[in-house]
Amino acid sequence: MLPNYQFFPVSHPEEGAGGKTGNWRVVRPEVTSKCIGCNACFLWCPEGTIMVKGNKAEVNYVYCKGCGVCANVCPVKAITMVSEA
Amino acid sequence: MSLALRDLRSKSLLPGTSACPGCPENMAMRMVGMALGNDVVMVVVAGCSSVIQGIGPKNAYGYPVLNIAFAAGSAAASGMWRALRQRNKDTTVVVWAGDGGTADIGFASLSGAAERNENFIYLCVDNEAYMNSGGQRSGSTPHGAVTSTTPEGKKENKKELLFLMLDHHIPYVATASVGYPHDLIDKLRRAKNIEGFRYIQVLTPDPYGWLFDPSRTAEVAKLAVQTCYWPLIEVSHDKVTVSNESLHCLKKETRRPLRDFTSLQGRYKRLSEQDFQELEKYVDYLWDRISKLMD
Amino acid sequence: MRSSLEIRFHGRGGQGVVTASNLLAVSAGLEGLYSSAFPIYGAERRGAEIESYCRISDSPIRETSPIEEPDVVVILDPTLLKISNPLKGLKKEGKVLLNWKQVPPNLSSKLFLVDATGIAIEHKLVKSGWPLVNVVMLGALVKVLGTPSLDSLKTAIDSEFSESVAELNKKAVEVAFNRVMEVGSVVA
Amino acid sequence: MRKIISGNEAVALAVKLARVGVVGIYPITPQTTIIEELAEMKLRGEVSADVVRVESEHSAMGVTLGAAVSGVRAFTATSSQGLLYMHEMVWWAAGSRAPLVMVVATRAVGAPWNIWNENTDFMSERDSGWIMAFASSPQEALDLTIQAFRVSEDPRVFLPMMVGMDGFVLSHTKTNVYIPSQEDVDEFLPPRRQPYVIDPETQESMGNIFQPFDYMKLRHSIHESIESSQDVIREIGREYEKLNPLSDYKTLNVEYKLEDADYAVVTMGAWSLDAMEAVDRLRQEGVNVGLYRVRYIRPWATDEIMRALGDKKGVIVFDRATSLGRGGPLYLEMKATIDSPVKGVVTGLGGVSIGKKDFYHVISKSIEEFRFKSFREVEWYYPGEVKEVELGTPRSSI
Repeated sequence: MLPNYQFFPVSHPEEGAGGKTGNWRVVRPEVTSKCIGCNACFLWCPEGTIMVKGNKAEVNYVYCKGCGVCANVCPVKAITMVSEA
Repeated sequence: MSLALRDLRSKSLLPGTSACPGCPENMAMRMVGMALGNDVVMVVVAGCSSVIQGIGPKNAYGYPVLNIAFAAGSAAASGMWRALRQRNKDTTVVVWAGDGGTADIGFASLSGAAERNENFIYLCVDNEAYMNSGGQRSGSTPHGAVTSTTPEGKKENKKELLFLMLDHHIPYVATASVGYPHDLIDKLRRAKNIEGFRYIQVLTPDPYGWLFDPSRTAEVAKLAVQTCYWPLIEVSHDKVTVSNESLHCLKKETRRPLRDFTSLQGRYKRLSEQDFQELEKYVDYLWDRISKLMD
Repeated sequence: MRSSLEIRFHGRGGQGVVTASNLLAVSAGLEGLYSSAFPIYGAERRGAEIESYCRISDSPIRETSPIEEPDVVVILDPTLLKISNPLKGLKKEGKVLLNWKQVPPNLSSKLFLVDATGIAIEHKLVKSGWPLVNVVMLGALVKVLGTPSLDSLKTAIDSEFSESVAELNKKAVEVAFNRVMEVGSVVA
Repeated sequence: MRKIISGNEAVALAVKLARVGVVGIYPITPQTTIIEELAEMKLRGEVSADVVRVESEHSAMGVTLGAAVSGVRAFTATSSQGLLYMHEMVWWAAGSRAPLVMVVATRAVGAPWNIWNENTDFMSERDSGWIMAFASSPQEALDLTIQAFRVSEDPRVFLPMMVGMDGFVLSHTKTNVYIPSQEDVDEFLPPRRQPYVIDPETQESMGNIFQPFDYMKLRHSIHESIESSQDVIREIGREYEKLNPLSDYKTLNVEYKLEDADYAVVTMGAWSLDAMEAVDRLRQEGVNVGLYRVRYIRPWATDEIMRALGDKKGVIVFDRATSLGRGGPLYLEMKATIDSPVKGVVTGLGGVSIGKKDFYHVISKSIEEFRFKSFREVEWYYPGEVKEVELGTPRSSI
């Protein structure tokens, strides 16, 4: 029974609150077969867009901003940054 | 101190945030989620994190957040945990603030809440300047760093929040770095089980303010620890512990050269030899005080 | 027609002038009367001149401003007569209750005297070297006013003080009630 | 139960009766005895509230807001510089749509230091999005504080509410106050309601960035809520009469001998009662004057005011507050509401005492001015000897 003029600036957890941030990317991380599934990329990814599934890292390109942290922290250099151009 | 992956699911941050690529604060936020689980509410003071959450009615943070004015974080959390306790909730209340909100404008309310030993975790994500408004100097900016308000390089030393908070006689004070997630996660988990005011300051190197390549965020965060610029230390009920990653800093001879840390960053581009020595003196002083704490 | 009383207290900071007017108001309230009490507000310090006010009425009190034309003036400290004019604005038929042993010169009014200081000392009502005359004066005042009753005053004292202090004060107000003397209109 | 208590004691009792959960307290004269009394009540075990002794007013509102959004009734009180220091959080509380209650014992604003009564501190928050009521007696301070929780927690409102009272004049005056029973207050105040709760169960967050359109929608919503609160306040006021049969809260504002009056006096707060004395006297002398007491600044009861004052030959508005350069805020509001001639009188600032004689003098003089259609829009009135002319702006002749 809330009157229709009521409006509260309440928000809820949802993916993409900052938009489809994959569009920000100019270089993309690509996981090669060297991946050992150690989870270093998962631990440090600032966006939560990289997950190890079945011993191999997978990137969520909808939101990955292409910062390259994953490639930098990978102990076996299994991630390469590839131009989106 | 190894953590299994199943322990590290994080619901604190959902992809598609408004953070800059390579954001260290997002790293820290995800680590908070890995450490504290789901029964958490947050107070976020003005700063990058006010923006990172994205645009309402969506929110990129997985925790319920009260966004609040710059200086009011500790006060709001003081009211919040009491309200939750009255409603018989065991929820962990976390204040999330930058170094400006901690060392400068929010310091009075932080100090007040600490003195009252309010029951919440205060997390300072320290990127050593007002990064959200374009990288202006804060009380937490180190000597020599160029910021948009100290184009000549800051002439004063970083405010020592670690020691200031220790002097509040609170049950838990710790420092951490996003370069060492396990260390941070362990500390957060220990803090969670302590009652009273808990203060954790996390170094979050900002690629855009410190001027380094964003892919190197974690690397710079590690170098800060390795060169002993940033200590990993914990004081829990007066018991002082220096993390393994920082033990080598206790002796001057075993420290990694500070240049390895500064040379990666554009903010030190104006660093004269004298400034550098000043910064080294600061590191010596820091570890002298920590050594004394351990006696 | 409303009937009402306006009483103005004069004393020094630290003498409990405000407590006196409050207690009088509470005593009147106990009898179903309307009353209000308030001091001249400020950052008064010990020894400084102080005024407080009490209005008592059989209908709701509307005035909130300080009393300029009192029916009764209560002076807790006779030395005030030398440094100011506590009688300013006193109504023509107004009464003065003074804490003193002797009749002061040049006091043109219907005057009542009570040696509250002596009574306070007799009853060991002394704090930091100062005799606590405020409550004692009220014993004399309710006699002068005719309302509220001495019993109501004692009940009010019970609500304000701890048991031991209340007992001393109740004895003292009874003594003051019996000892207060009308010395008649003294004309200069 | 009837007791002789001060305005501040009355407010503390209201907080107790409302079963408030968290109170953020910080001392400032003349509000301080409210929080001292609450701390005493806590010590005696009479209230279960968490009493948080914070380090500033900014934090007092921070604590209060934090508690309110996490699901309990919350209260704070302040005055003067304290309210100004809190200003940022006052706005934040309204934008957060947090139901909570604050009492402001009004006091002048520095510099220079002045601890005495003036309403400018309270009036300066009238754009902040709060519901704002102003008491004229310790009784009303108690009644309005209890009602404030109900108004603030009504889904048609969901806004913080501020109750003002004249510092010292009400806060420190002991007088007869009827105190409703705990049972009656419990029945009057329903369980806590609020628009959202910061709690892991709800997963709701408050206050991250919203787009310009949404931001404007929120401001509009607060505006509509304040407007709509008029009915809520009247409805709650009628219901409150069960708690205190002698009370009159059917309307937002209060009329006195206005119906047949040609001229009207407008006041707010404690001195309204002194002004009523003057009105009675003028009536006895055959002057056709009545009084209108503004109890609510927000909402602004436009319809009630137009009905009461719209046809008057002259309206004299007394302000114990200033909007410097424009006179008094109440005068400005009134002028924006009615077409009748309105004269503003600024007086009683910084503790200048104004009694029934002053009202009598200014009202009769002003009515003469209205009759000759030569009234000054804004007059600064000093009681006693001070000549206004001494403060007139010298006009340069060059």
